[in-house]
Amino acid sequence: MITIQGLGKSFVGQDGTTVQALRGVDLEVAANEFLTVLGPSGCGKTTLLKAVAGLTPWDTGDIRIDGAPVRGPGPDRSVVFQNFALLPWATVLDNVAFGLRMRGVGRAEREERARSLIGTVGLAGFESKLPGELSGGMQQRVGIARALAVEPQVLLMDEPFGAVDEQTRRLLQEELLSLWEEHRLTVVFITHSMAEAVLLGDRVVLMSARPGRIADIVPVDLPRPRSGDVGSLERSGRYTEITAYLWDRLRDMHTEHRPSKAVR
Amino acid sequence: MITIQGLGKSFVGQDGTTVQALRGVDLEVAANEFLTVLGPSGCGKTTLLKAVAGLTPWDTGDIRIDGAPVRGPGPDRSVVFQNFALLPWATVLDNVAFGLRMRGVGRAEREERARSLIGTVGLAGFESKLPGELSGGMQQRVGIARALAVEPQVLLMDEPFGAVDEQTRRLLQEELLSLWEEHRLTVVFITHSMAEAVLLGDRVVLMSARPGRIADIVPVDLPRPRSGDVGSLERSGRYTEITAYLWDRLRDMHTEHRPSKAVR
Amino acid sequence: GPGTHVRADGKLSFTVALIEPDLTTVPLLAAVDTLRDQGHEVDVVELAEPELAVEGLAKGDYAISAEATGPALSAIEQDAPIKIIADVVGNQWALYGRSAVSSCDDLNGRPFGIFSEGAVATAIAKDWVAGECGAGKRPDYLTIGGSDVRAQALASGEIDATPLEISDAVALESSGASGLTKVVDFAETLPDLHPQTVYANTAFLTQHRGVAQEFVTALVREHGRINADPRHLVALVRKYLPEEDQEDVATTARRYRDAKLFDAAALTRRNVQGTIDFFARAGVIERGMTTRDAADLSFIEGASS
Amino acid sequence: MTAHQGDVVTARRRILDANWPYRLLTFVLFAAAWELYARERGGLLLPGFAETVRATSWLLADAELWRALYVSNQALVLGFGLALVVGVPAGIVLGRFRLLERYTDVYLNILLVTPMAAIIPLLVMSVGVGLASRVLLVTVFSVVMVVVNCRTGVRQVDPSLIEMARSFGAGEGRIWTRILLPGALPAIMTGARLGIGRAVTGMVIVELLMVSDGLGGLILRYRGLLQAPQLYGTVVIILAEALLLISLARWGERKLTRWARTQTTGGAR
Amino acid sequence: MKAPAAPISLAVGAAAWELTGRLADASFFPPLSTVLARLRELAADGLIYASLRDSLVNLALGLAVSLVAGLGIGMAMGRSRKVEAALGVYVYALLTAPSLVFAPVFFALLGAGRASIVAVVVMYAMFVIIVNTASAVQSAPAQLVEMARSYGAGEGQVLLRVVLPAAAPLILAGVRLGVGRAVTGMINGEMFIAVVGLGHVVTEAGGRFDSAGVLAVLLVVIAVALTATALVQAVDRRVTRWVPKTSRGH
Ligand SMILES: Nc1ncnc2c1ncn2[C@@H]1O[C@H](COP(=O)(O)OP(=O)(O)OP(=O)(O)O)[C@@H](O)[C@H]1O
Ligand SMILES: Nc1ncnc2c1ncn2[C@@H]1O[C@H](COP(=O)(O)OP(=O)(O)OP(=O)(O)O)[C@@H](O)[C@H]1O
Ligand SMILES: [Mg+2]
Ligand SMILES: [Mg+2]
Repeated sequence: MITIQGLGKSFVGQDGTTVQALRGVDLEVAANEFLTVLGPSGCGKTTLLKAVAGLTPWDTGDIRIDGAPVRGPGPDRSVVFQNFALLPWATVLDNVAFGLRMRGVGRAEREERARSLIGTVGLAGFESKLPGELSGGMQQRVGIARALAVEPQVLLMDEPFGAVDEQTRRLLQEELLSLWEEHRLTVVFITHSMAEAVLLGDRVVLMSARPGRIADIVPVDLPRPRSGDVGSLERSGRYTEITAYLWDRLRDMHTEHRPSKAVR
Repeated sequence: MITIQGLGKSFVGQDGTTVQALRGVDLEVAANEFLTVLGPSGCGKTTLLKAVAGLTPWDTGDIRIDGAPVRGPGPDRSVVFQNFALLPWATVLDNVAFGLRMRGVGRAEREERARSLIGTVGLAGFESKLPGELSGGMQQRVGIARALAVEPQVLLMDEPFGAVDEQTRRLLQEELLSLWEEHRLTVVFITHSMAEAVLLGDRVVLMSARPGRIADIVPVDLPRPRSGDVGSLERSGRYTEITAYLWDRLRDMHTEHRPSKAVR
Repeated sequence: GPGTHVRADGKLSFTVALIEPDLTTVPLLAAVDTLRDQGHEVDVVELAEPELAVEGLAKGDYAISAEATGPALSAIEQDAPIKIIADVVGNQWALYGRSAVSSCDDLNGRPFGIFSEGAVATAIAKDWVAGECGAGKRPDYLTIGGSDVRAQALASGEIDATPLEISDAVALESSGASGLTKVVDFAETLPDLHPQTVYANTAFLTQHRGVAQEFVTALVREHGRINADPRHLVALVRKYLPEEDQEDVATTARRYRDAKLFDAAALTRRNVQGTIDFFARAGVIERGMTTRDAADLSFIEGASS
Repeated sequence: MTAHQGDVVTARRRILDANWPYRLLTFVLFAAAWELYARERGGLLLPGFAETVRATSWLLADAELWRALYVSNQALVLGFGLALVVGVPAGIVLGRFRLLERYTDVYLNILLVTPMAAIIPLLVMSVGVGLASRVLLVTVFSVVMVVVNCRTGVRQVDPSLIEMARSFGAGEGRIWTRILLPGALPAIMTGARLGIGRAVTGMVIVELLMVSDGLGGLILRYRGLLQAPQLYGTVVIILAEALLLISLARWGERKLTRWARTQTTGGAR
Repeated sequence: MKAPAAPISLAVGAAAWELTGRLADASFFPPLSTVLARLRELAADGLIYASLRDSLVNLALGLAVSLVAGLGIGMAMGRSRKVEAALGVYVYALLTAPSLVFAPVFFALLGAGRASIVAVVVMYAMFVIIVNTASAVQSAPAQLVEMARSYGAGEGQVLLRVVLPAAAPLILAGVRLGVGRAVTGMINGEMFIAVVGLGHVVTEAGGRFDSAGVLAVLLVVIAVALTATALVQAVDRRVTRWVPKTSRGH
């Protein structure tokens, strides 16, 4: 279980101005929960995720995992980065095995585990390709396989499908859901897409900007498992209701940024 | 009216292999039509658009606008580029005025027109900012204003909202629709998003890959004007029907690229 | 010094530093070979600048060197353990000009090629201008490195006059440049000036007097042979500088002999002092240095006795 | 922790975060090592640090130094100006036309590796000993850096900007002035910065080897007179000039290419 | 396959040289055929081979020192702001300094032997390698470093597994420049301190107004430099195969 209390963090920019990226964030993520996070650009989603990953220090507050305070990266968590963060010079196999190598797993064992995960994400046969030779969706799956290879309890995903076209994205969502259902991980999943947040999450955290804080937490009471046919779920009444509610909330939050009405 | 007949084009890659980007494409776009184009990555959408813009030569076939063959860029067409293509060293004002400057419009006049269009896309007050100081959505609006400033009859848009988050994208869609309704342009609009293709277009052109050709053309008989409330339109039954049909068509086209079923 | 040591067989091992060997240096190489024939191990290094040789001498890395006298005097003035022991070649400088030039006044406001401040050719030329030119008349100095490059510049008409060494003058004549005259021969106007000398590390001189004496004696003997028959110089050049143009060498050798420039023993108390005074006048060193500070002429005496 | 202690801690932190303490530290170490070595083992050509500092300040008060600076910098300014005038268009042409670039690449490489000092005699023989050959040598030394960087800069210009300009009817001339030149400006400025360094080298070397005037002439003179402190005083002044020019170029670069910083995050730190 | 550009343009250049050389008929610009004839003569004397061997040893030693020191210092400067602050000014000063003026210092410190010439080679080659390595290391993608840290990588592992491979293309570009500069340094060291090796041959030829001789040796030097650069380029191609075509600029 992840417990975040009173988390605050500000950045001092190049020009000397201070940006309050997070203020007073309180959040609990239950074990095996699938939590999705939604919010306007620049509201602090990535900052929050990196704090939990132990990759960035924060100013105030406290993050604990199963009661133990977070002081840095740990073997219990792994991150899927928004921009893939694949090593462009390493093959798919070496990229997937990277985390294991850093943890000192021997060559034979790490290659075996990496191969099996490459199969799991449907990339068998691509082991010796370089990232530059893969399409965006395939690259993303390499990133996911790398994160899963170290068998984390907590999977932290930062807009993992942001760069993928809509058709491929749908396939990946279904795959992720079945992986999660099988392994019962705890997942924190950041997204820009409302539909995605609702389709995947047990709860949707809505964040608002400047300073970044939690505006709302919306439970999603759609039936599980959802991996079978996401398309038909999307046409259900309850889905439409939740989406409409979220849309209104977001539209309110957005109003101030809206262009002048001169257009119409 | 744009008439495309038997258009074919192939690229010779660095490694000497030939990629057939387009083959035998026939298409008519009526005056004042809003045509959207949907298709998997790499199917030749951009190639098609650039051919119409007169920016890329083709191998076979013929493109005419109101009967006159296309030989190069012309003042009747303007392009909104997928990646914005803003001059990073020029201010918003200079960027919007760029097309007018290239056409020899005097300083006073082009600045006046640029200012008025900056107002139209809701960027008043940002005239002297540099592109790097704007968010993605704002940059895209600069690109749109630049394309509109030269008062084209044909607006060619290449995934103009691809890089923008979903909330902002919705606002931009509504603006584009009202601009189009007001000025009665001919629009060719490429997108990855099925929802967007249906919400905006009079017809949706479905392309398939390798070689790129037109797989289907789907008329969208949703009521106009749609600029008022895109959100409620999305909940209509007809919308859901069309989307479901497109989804099935695309899923069929995608099946061969699908990862192995080992996942489940 | 650190560069010199006595081998087990009692013979010496040391280094001689030379600067870009040319015609004037081959007698030194012949003298070195004489020492080698006696069983000494002599290294010859070629350096790019006389200052480097002087530095090496002062540190004791090199035992003997030979080139421009100026840097040696500067070093001696700064208490470097160096003494002049013999002559390399007499004052071979002459001022050459276009045929219209016959006196200093003809050069008023005309381009006059010199080397950098502190170089002996510059000092000689300026000394001459100060003494010969009428009041208020002055050539327009143009600094150009290297006697050879100045010769080229003179031939191509970029300068009207410049001091040249004999070998460059010969090369210039043989290359067919016409309309040039020798304006003044500095060997005649400054007979006491010895711009190129042999100098040595004083520790070497005191600890290995015999070897140093052998060297000077051999050098004097080589010079004597050249004066007896210039073809000896031609033979030496063929041996040590095989790439040189043989025809020019023969002409140059004759000129050197005719001007009696090769005489390692030509140094005397008087002309060493004259050389010192010249450099003091030119501002290269302060006044007040004497022959005793700068030179050890006992080797020359030893060679002629 | 008291407020006072806090002040001390932040003060210490600020000192550790600043750059100057490290600069000062190496400078002191460098000067001390120099002085000690010169005292222990110095020769005629290796002055002590203190002596050199004294000689430098003496030189700065000497009219002759300023005359030499003036003479040398004539060649520098003209030669480097010529390098820009020739190098920037050449770089743009090479960046724009791949075919031309492929055929000239080997010559740029040759220009980059040729030991220029060896061809100075040939240069002087063909152009003479006047200002012209000094200017030409400065140009030859620096132009490669300008061409190579300008070429790289043009290649890095986003091709979609060229396409965009064409879509608005821009011809080749407008593409050069409105797209390629401004787009390549940051790289051109980097090339100019490296070029200035090479130009200073060329300026001094031609004077050292051939036209013994200006700063090179001073070096030759002090070397000939074995006045090591003045010799290295002159070298210090030349280095200072090079650093000054480079920081000037850097300043200009920052002014002219302010926009470039809105595009990147500026690397790892 | 594209037409091999370098040989074609070299042939064109050679023809142009021959032609202008014959037309100009100036002693300072002999036609290529004369230069090649001179080169054959020098080679027949055995002068070129002996000198070349000498020079190449100087070059190899100097390059080895430059590579080890340049990569080490460059990496330290790239990873640590403190090291960069401490050394930056000196590195930039020496990068732009006319290295020849330090010839007397090397001579005073190291004498006229091989060490001095190797030092000049290092002086010419090392700083450009340092500067490129430092900026290459600095521009290694922060996100990859962060990714490695998220898997528990320490500073050493980050350097070895992420920073170095990422910086390799730019580092190699610096090495390429450095190799070219090293050849220049080799010749200059041999011309302006101890007159040995190829520098000796050039100096002698220059003193004799033997333009053909100077150019003949220069041809050899350029050939050495181009070969060395081509070697680095070959390594570069192997090491940076992963760099996507688009960013290599074709
Ligand atoms: N390294 C940094 N230096 C300065 N400011 C930063 C830094 N990283 C983030 N910020 C600022 O902190 C705020 C939150 O950034 P963060 O990346 O967490 O946003 P986000 O919600 O992930 O946005 P997006 O949806 O665009 O990814 C932003 O205003 C951003 O400008
Ligand atoms: N300049 C080029 N050189 C070689 N091949 C090219 C070039 N431009 C495009 N192609 C190829 O032509 C095909 C069609 O490309 P195009 O850019 O038109 O696709 P697209 O439908 O716009 O894709 P996306 O949705 O990813 O933008 C692709 O297979 C691509 O690899
Ligand atoms: Mg983010
Ligand atoms: Mg496209």
